[in-house]
Amino acid sequence: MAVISLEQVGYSYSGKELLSDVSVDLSPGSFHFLTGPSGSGKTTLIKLCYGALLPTVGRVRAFDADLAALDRDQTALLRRRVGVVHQDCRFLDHLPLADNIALPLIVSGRDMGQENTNLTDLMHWVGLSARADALPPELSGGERQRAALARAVIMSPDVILADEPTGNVDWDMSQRLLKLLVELNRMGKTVLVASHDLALIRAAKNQVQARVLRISEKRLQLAGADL
Amino acid sequence: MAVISLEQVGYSYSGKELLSDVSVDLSPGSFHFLTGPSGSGKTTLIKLCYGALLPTVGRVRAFDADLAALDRDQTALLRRRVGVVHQDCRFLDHLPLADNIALPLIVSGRDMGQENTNLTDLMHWVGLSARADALPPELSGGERQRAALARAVIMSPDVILADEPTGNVDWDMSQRLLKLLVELNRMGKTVLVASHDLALIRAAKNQVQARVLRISEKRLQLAGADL
Amino acid sequence: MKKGDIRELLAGDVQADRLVPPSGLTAHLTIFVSGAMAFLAVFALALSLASGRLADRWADELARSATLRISASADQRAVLTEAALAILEQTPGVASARAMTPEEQAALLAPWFGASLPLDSLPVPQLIEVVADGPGYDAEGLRLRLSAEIPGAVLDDHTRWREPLVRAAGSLRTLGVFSVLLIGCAMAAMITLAAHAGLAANAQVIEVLRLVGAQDRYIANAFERRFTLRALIGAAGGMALGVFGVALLPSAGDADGFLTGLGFQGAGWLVPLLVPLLGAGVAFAATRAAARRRLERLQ
Amino acid sequence: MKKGDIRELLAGDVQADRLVPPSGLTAHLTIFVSGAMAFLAVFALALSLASGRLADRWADELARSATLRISASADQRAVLTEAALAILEQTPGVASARAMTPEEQAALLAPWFGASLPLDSLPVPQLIEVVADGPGYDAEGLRLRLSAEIPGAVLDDHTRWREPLVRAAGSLRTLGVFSVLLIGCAMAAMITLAAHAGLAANAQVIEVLRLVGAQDRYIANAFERRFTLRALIGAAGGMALGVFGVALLPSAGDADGFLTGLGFQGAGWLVPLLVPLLGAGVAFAATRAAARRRLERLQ
Ligand SMILES: Nc1ncnc2c1ncn2[C@@H]1O[C@H](COP(=O)(O)OP(=O)(O)OP(=O)(O)O)[C@@H](O)[C@H]1O
Ligand SMILES: Nc1ncnc2c1ncn2[C@@H]1O[C@H](COP(=O)(O)OP(=O)(O)OP(=O)(O)O)[C@@H](O)[C@H]1O
Ligand SMILES: [Mg+2]
Ligand SMILES: [Mg+2]
Repeated sequence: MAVISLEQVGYSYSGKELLSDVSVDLSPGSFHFLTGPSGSGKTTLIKLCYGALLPTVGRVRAFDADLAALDRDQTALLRRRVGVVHQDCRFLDHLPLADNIALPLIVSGRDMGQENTNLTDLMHWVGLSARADALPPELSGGERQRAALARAVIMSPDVILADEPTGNVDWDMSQRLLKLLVELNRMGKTVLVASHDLALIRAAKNQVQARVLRISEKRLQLAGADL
Repeated sequence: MAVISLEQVGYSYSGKELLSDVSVDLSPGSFHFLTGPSGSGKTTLIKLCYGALLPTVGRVRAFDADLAALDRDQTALLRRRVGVVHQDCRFLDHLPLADNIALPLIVSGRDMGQENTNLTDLMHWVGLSARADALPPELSGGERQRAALARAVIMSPDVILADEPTGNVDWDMSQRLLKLLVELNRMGKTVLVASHDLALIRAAKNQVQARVLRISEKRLQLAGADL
Repeated sequence: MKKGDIRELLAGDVQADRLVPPSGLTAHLTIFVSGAMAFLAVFALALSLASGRLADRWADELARSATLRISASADQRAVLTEAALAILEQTPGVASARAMTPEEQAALLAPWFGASLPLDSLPVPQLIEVVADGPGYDAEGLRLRLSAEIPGAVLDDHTRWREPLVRAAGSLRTLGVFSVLLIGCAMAAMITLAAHAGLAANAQVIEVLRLVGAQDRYIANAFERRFTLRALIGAAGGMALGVFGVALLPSAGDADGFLTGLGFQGAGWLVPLLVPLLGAGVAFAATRAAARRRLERLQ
Repeated sequence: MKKGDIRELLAGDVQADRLVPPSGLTAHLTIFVSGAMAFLAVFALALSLASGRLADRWADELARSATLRISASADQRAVLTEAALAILEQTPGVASARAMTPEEQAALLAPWFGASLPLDSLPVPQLIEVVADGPGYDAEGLRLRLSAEIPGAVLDDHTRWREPLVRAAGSLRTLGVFSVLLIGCAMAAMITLAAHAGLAANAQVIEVLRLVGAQDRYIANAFERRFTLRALIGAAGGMALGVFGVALLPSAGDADGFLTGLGFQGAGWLVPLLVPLLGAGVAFAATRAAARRRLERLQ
């Protein structure tokens, strides 16, 4: 059974068709890359996967539930099982970074005392230990992106959807972030990473068995051996 | 005479020193890359160059004027001669993309009729002709970045400071954007590009004589032959 | 508002409370708007209550007293007075009727003739004070009957000079009620708008919370608590200032009997307590509605 | 506000106008707040003007009339009356003094004795109506002089029963002025806060404009124009509604002479025009101050 599956999905923004007849299964423990030119619909596809957008055609299933059939509270609960790195990382600007990263724990009512070591380790891994008390507007572009990744994985979700998680960081850091994702994948998490960075994708293929999906002309294709 | 020059500049955010003893001259018509790990101060250095931040130590001169000595109106006028691509590209969310790109023309009171072909050409070059009427929140990450670059160069400024202008676009598009910058440099504009993308920098070195500056441990160094 | 809602609202949640930005201009706006409108509302209430009292008193004092004048020769006077009193006692709507003593009549006439007037030697008519009860009596019917049975009796119910005063008091009362309603509505509308503006300013907070898996109720509650509290604090402050201000107003003095002071009286001092409750209730409802509306825009 | 500012404000700039988001909640807030407060302000003004008129009239009618009563035998009466009139004419502060005709006196006494009173046959004192002018006369001094020269003369200046009415009218007037001030201040404060909230909501617009090289004046002007216009529109609408409402209020009728209607009178109808001007002025100043403050935070 696939964790997330798109069945003949189509999506149009106000009448303009962007995706058409997209079908893909993310099976448990799989690692996917999603690539395609700027504006081809990578972010849109990821939003379809966690119910931020509902398909105009076809059906999206997550954990065996039709996303279009979930009520609002069920959608909220679903999001606790799916960690998302948004391309335009947004934070609560009045809370320090550590609280922002722990946000999914807070809203799901988890006991912060127990999760504390987890949080510390994670912030150390993404290189933000020194910035724990900074407010989000005081962060550099790359720091924000790393914080977004940390927030996405803090709940140890079943699925991780990362939209351009390394667009603003240097090569060394991007390798470090990739390693985190690979590690999580080894622990059984399903991972989907949207990226236009072919070098990153090539590097990843050495570490993990990853499939590369490419959006081109509204369709989703499996990328060939060139990657 | 340098267009922009930093003389023994130091910068601290609320007491924490980030840059120290940085001296660099951007001579007219030169092309510089600025690189360094995430959080090293690239964005900060660029903000110092156009007066968004004033140095805590040392002096920044632009067009022979000490930035710290300019009054607010003079700073505003200076900004019309310096095109800046901000890392977190911000727009007026209620105006269509074309107006956002033309914004520097509007606020400087230029006649829009005359500049219209210029605008059309530029939007075509960055691949946004089809999105001219879209509002900024409806754009993809890469589209926003391209729009930011277009807005920075629409006034044909003497200096172009671009902070990670290609972080969210694919390789082909980044080559295209680079070509635009190289073209402008050939026309005599001074260009400084902050980027962590070493592949881009290597590609650029084939097209233009560029110096690569690297921030490491608060200092600015000229990068060696490895680039 | 169901009972569970209130409990939930009061229970609070320290964690959730931190998720809403602590302050900012729109927060001050909510507090200030609630405060200012509560302050005005207290004054309008005071005006309304005072004009109500005034109208009651004027209507009472003026409508209830009439004078019956019996002009007759000295020998007939006592008989006719008795007869008139008998008739008045039978008239429905007359609470009491009393012949004035010579001293009272002398006092009434003193401004005209001086205190030393030899009343006995004058053909002064006998005056009878008639006090009506609640609904009053039928003045025309009474006049007819009196003119038939008691020659020289004239009933003066002061209608002519009472009327404008009663009308004025009535319009004062209308004005008071009207201004309370007006200020109440303006208060509700402004608190609603301030709450909406506050939520609009926090659009990003709501979006982020929804994206990380917070449920609608959780998000809405955090804002409801915050905004209800702000409105309550603002309105309570404004109310307190208003009551203080009303207490400081010069009082026209009660003993004068004609105009009452503008303040509250007795249990009336408790009425302003309704103002912060109204403010908090409006803020709660407005925030809930606005939060739900905003949330529904997000998938 | 210098003259150049106003010209600049009115001149407008179609291009610059588009840079400020056309609407949104804070815009509605500004309009609504201005409107509601203008509406209340018009009522407060009406109340204030009416209570001012009322106080003037009461003070006038009551303070200016006094009665001099001369009790004397029929033969001395004419002489003493002449003497008293002569004294009164010399008294500073007395505008006029006039002996009442027998008919007038009979009318005054009619409620007591009926219309058919044979006044000539009675030892009715002569009454002299004394009308004071502006500052009034020295009642004590006058009394002393009269008692020395004219035996049996009693000056009744109605002080006792006039006082509570005058005090009440005074406190009504105080209340009116006070509520106008109160509502005016609340209006100014709320428009200020609404303008600040509106600018806070547009922080990103201001930042972007500054970054692309717009000068402070250009940015501030765009917002000033927009917010001043909003406040003007809102306040004008509220004012119009308020004037309409005041015109609809039941009038106590002027002929009664005792309480005046609540409406405006004559040129008074122009006073509400000040309200939108005040609102626009406050909005202009507040927006300018807030915009400058925000801009100064940006390098
Ligand atoms: N809300 C919206 N309304 C209308 N059009 C939209 C909206 N959001 C996105 N689009 C358009 O849909 C297209 C795909 O957007 P999307 O963000 O999915 O692209 P992407 O593949 O993620 O691009 P990038 O690599 O630049 O981030 C773009 O052309 C974008 O302008
Ligand atoms: N306003 C601020 N207050 C405090 N610290 C800040 C502020 N702005 C930036 N910093 C810190 O200064 C450091 C340098 O920031 P800067 O944005 O210049 O980095 P950068 O080199 O551009 O990084 P990146 O490649 O991630 O964009 C970062 O650690 C950042 O957190
Ligand atoms: Mg995208
Ligand atoms: Mg940066």
